[in-house]
Amino acid sequence: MASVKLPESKIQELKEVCQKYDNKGSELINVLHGAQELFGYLPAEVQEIIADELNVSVAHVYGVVTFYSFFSMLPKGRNPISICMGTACYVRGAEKVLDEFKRILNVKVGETTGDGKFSLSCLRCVGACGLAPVVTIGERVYGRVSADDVKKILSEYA
Amino acid sequence: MAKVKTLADLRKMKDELRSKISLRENSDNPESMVQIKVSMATCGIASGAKEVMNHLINELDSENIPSVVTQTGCMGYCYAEPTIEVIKPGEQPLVFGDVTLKKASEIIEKYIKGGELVDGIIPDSYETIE
Amino acid sequence: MDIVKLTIDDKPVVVERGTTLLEAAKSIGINIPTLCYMKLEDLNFENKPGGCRVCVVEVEGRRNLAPACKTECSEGMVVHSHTVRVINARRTVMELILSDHPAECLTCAKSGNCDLQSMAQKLGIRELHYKGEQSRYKGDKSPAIIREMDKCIMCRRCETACNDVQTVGVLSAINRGFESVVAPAFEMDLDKSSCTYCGQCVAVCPTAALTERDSTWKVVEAIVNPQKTVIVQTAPAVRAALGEAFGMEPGTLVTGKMVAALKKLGFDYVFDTDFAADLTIMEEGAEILDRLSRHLNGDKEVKLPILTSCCPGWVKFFEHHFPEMIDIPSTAKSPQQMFGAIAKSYFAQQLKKKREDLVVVSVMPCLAKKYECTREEFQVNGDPDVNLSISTRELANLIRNANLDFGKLTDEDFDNPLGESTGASVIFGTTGGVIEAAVRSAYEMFTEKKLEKVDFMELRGMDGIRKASVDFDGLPINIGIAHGLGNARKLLEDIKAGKSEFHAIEIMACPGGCIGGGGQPYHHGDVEILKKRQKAIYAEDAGKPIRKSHENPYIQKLYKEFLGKPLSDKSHELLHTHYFDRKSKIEINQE
Amino acid sequence: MGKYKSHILVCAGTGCRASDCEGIVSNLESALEENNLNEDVQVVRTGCFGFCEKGPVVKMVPDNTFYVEVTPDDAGELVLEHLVKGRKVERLLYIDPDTKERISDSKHMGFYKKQYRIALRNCGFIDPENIDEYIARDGYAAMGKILESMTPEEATAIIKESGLRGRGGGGFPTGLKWEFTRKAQADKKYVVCNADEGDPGAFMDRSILEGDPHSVLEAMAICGFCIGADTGLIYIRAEYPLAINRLKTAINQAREYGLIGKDILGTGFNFDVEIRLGAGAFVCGEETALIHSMEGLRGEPTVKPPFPAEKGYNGKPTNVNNVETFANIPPIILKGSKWFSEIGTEKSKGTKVFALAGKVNNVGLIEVPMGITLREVIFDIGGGIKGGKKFKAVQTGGPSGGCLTEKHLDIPIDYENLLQCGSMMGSGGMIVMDEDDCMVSVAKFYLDFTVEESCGKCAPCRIGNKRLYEMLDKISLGKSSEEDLGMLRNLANVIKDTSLCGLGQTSPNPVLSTMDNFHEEYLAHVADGKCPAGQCKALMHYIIDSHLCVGCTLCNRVCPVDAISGEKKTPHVIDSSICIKCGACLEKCKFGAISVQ
Repeated sequence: MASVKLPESKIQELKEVCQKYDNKGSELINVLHGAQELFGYLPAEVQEIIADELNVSVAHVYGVVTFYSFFSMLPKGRNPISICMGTACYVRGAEKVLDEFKRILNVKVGETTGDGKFSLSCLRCVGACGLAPVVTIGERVYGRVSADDVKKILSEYA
Repeated sequence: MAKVKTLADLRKMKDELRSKISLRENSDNPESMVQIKVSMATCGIASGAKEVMNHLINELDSENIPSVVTQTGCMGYCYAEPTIEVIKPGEQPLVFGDVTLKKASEIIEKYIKGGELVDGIIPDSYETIE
Repeated sequence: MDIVKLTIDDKPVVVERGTTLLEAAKSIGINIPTLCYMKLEDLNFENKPGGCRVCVVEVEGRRNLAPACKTECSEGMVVHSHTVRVINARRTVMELILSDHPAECLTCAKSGNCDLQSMAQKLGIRELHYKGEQSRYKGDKSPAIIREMDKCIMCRRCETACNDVQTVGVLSAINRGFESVVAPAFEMDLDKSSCTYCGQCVAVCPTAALTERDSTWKVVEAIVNPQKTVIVQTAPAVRAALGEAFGMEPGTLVTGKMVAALKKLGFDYVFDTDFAADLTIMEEGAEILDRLSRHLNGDKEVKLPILTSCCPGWVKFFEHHFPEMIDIPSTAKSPQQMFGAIAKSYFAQQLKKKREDLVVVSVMPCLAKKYECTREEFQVNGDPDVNLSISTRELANLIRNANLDFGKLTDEDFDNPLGESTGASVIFGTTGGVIEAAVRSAYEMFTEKKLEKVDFMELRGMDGIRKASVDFDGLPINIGIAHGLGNARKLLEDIKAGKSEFHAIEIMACPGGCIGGGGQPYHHGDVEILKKRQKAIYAEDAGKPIRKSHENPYIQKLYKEFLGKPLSDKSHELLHTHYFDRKSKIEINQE
Repeated sequence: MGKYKSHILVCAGTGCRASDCEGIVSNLESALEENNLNEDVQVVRTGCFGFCEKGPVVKMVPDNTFYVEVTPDDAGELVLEHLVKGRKVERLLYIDPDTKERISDSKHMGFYKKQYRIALRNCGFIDPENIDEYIARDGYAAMGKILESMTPEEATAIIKESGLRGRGGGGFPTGLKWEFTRKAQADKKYVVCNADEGDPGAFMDRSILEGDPHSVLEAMAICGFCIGADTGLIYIRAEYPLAINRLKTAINQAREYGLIGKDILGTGFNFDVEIRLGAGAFVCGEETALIHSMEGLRGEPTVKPPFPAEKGYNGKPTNVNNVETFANIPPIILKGSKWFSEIGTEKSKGTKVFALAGKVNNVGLIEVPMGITLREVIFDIGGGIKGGKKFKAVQTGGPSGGCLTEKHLDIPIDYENLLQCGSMMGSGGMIVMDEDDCMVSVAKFYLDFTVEESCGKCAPCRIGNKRLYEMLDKISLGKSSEEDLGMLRNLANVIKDTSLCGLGQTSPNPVLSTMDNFHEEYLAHVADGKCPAGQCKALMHYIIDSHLCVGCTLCNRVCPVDAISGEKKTPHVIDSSICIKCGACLEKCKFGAISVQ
């Protein structure tokens, strides 16, 4: 059923992540964090290996992955864009900013652009409420963003 | 790093470390302690203000006198550098000129601890730089 | 005993500490409605997530309503089970659940058997005040089980069955909130998963979210096709449960009426899977004796214990989960497949027909049998040995469709030669039955003495794992029995760890064995129904003139005329099979 | 090495980091070096000062000058002017919005005047990555005190007597919780710190963990001693990388000092702390869900009882407190329960940290004594409403809380009062809204959040909140009737009454409180088809005043959907059936001819 072929060295690393947590099923969430760090996302094959290593069912792993919004089964874009949708950002116009990103990139929330350059996601409060509305792209934080700024921000990644 | 083995160790450690941040704690309510401002513009530094400041801080610390020593800009008494301004809690500020290390010790010993006036006060009306 | 006193609806009640409000109320005749809750005493099945909130009651001093199924009684509690507040809450919650459920009752497979429907009826829901978006999920049609998750109400019973009871682990709740539903990993189709098709999820599903793949119309089409000779075989457990579908008391044996109905439905030959069960005993018994004697002669290669192989759910389970042990189970096919193989060879010869002209239909208490007959190794040039397998429930529907008054049918007998069976084969329908039948024959074959007492009470019962030692004329034979795949897993782990002391183990995927199969009339959480079916099975056995498989005259005739002897080449060709490693493999990119 | 004569405290909280406080630090350090001051002046990265609105914040010690909105480019000037020449850099001082005066000392700023810092005592004061600074501030002294001279019973009694209540939302008495867990019999017990702060717009816990991680570790150890646990687990959001790193640093330092680990301070008491990452599920703030999440399961809550105090993590007795609750523990132990219980109101003792946000001038993190009024918080500390607009409502308690109005402004803030007003303390989010905010939309915003964060386990929360959201949406689209309002209320009440966990039991609060406090506004939506705040697009109509329109065609050209027509130099008209109410025409019209109705 595999559609993604994983490189063997990465699999070894993944197994080491599992071993770091004693291959305990109760450490699933920590392991998934480690795996996502390793692969950038959690493709089905990765989940199968984890299930096997931790001796839990794949369905269980998938159930956990789909429960938590931090975990993703889609590869992120090279420049992951996150728009804070915390209350402070919301009341200061985050939705308009989001709409503008959606319009320009022509993707929905949770999707990645066709060229793999950008992915768009929302998150709840990064805690920089003084700078609301806040957008992060990779490690960079943009504060007090307005819809008009979006084009300019994206052009930095041309 | 050594382990902290007992509560007594911890207390001792705290006392030693206290001075590292006492500056910050004291700065929160300087009115209750001795405040000294050292004029530290170019002329002051050239005439040894930096050493005087170090000396004041160390002396006051070893005497356990709660104090805040800050630097300030040129007070305008370039002829009498290094100059320092001393404010004891609830008292009027006094400015001392030509403060050497020896003078500094004397100010601490006599004025700050003993309340006696010491030579070298610059009596003119002046404005400190806020 | 630690007791607590409380009042429910002004009635005082004294219960043991730890009793839930639901149980306490029941003990004084107050039946608080429940929906997601299900408990099967003795079968290790308990589902009470406290999720549906239909069983809420008012507890004085509590800010909000309490779920009766999850709330333990405490001293001095004052409980009201049907105040206006409670009734309004129940009805509103019910309306909410219905607002996210397709209103297709008229055409729904579960209509009349649906817990959701009857609860709506009970609470008197006549209007939905809260309408809105309904959750939609992709459909999934496996050879045995249909998942129509739009109808899922998140009671989580299937999850409990699949994970806690069966330890198959195919299902899990996925997603979150309104999007949440129960599904296999990656929402893959069941036929891509390690599902065993045991059907226990279907057996407990309150709605039609999980149902069997219905083949009734294909059966009708075969019957009306003049080119085809349609043969039907009926599994032992069907006769002990079919009557329930027609309002009869659970445990009513309806063998004769069932045969009469099948004949009226137009099947050309009505045979009995029990015949094939006797055949299974001949082959499996011989295999047991073969391995046993080699073991006694010091053969280190021989694998013991031998495991029964007549349950297709169990077979698929070990293929997925214990592929390193696929050489331990008996190679004997299941009775359904033995029957198909014989029908399309021996019986076809007798009829002087080509196997392609025969349609073999099986009526099974089971959903895994639907899958089993699609397995490639059970086909000859694309023609399956068993063409169609329908469940007990589907047969009941066929009978209803044909407008037959089942209760009033006059009993009829199975046709011959494949309709004759012994008591030993009947008990295949319950946990412990296969091994008891095997012991009855193996004892006589091994000791060459006549077995006087054929009832092995020590092998019977409902305990999940049972152990017994049977004296084979001075040689103690250690027998293990497990029903429910979770229990099977425990015995397998022991074997894997080299800790097993058994010579032979019987395993049935379904709790209770075939009487509790995924294709049986719904038990709606009443475990007593299974016990009554079991009783009926043993009663049928006791009433049979012949109770040992090897004494079945038609079996003897079959060997004489066709097969030769057990484990002969012909037997191997027709009656034995092999297993596959189905553990999922991940492709690795070699660098 | 000589002693530092000055300290420069640079806020290194997440907010200020986002504005490049690291650049400020490195520029400061190089400027100091250039001026040969690097041995005299210490640059300290501290936790959050709270005044995020004006971040990044830099504070000069000992003269306590408070610089706001500092950029890395300002570093050279700060060093040269402030330190070398001793002159304050006026342009970086905070300007009092009322008096327009520049204020140099934070003590005199309205934002800080009414604050009282217990939980935040070290935030913005010490370097959170340096255990020595924490120890210098009496760090681990509270733990030392109880380990040396108290029994678990005595120490628990102090917490009980202090009147401290859970700061995570529910307000359950902390000492009582500890006592329950202490009395539970088991071979193993756990202390869990709930740092899964998920309220949108709340960042109290994050600031404490970033600014003063040791106080939480110390408090957990104290709790461990009191309840008989040797293991502490911190469940923290993965979205807080800085807090996680500072915690890890703190744990390592405390271990190296032997302040956590085996045989702490030679007393034979063992206690160690591990970090568990959350993964983005608001419901995991609920303690049973949190525990399941730590066990590697879906974060679905289970019915209580049994409480975690009896059966928690791995089935063992577990005491769960949130970050802020823990941060209060060491001062209570050191200063005594009486000191603490004298702060606050009769039933709510001590202080509360709030994340003040929304339409106020001073967005930030504040700590105020219980009993302070909302008016003081919003107008004195918050500096009033942004842009001189009119105050309309304040939302407390996040998705579990409600919207309070003008009439609640003078009620002293405590657990009971907020509950009585239809809101709740919650974890401390406080969002201020002005006349432009539509209360139906606000309720919808919170329900949207709840719908997304509901775990899906119980029907009323899974389906009911979805229906609540849909009904609110219908109202905002003008497709509802007054009759629907009654049904909305019934549904909200049933969800509260029947949901399995705290999330569902409180999720209707934003609806109920806005319905109670802004009934007229709801009526305007359903009866008159109007949104008084002008937020609900569907209820707005763009109209061109034919007397004012000169037919310049500008509006026609900007309209993205060609809804505007008209000949040149003749008045134009908007076809409202096509108009998508984007507002582009309104912005472009130079003649004020376009208006919204």
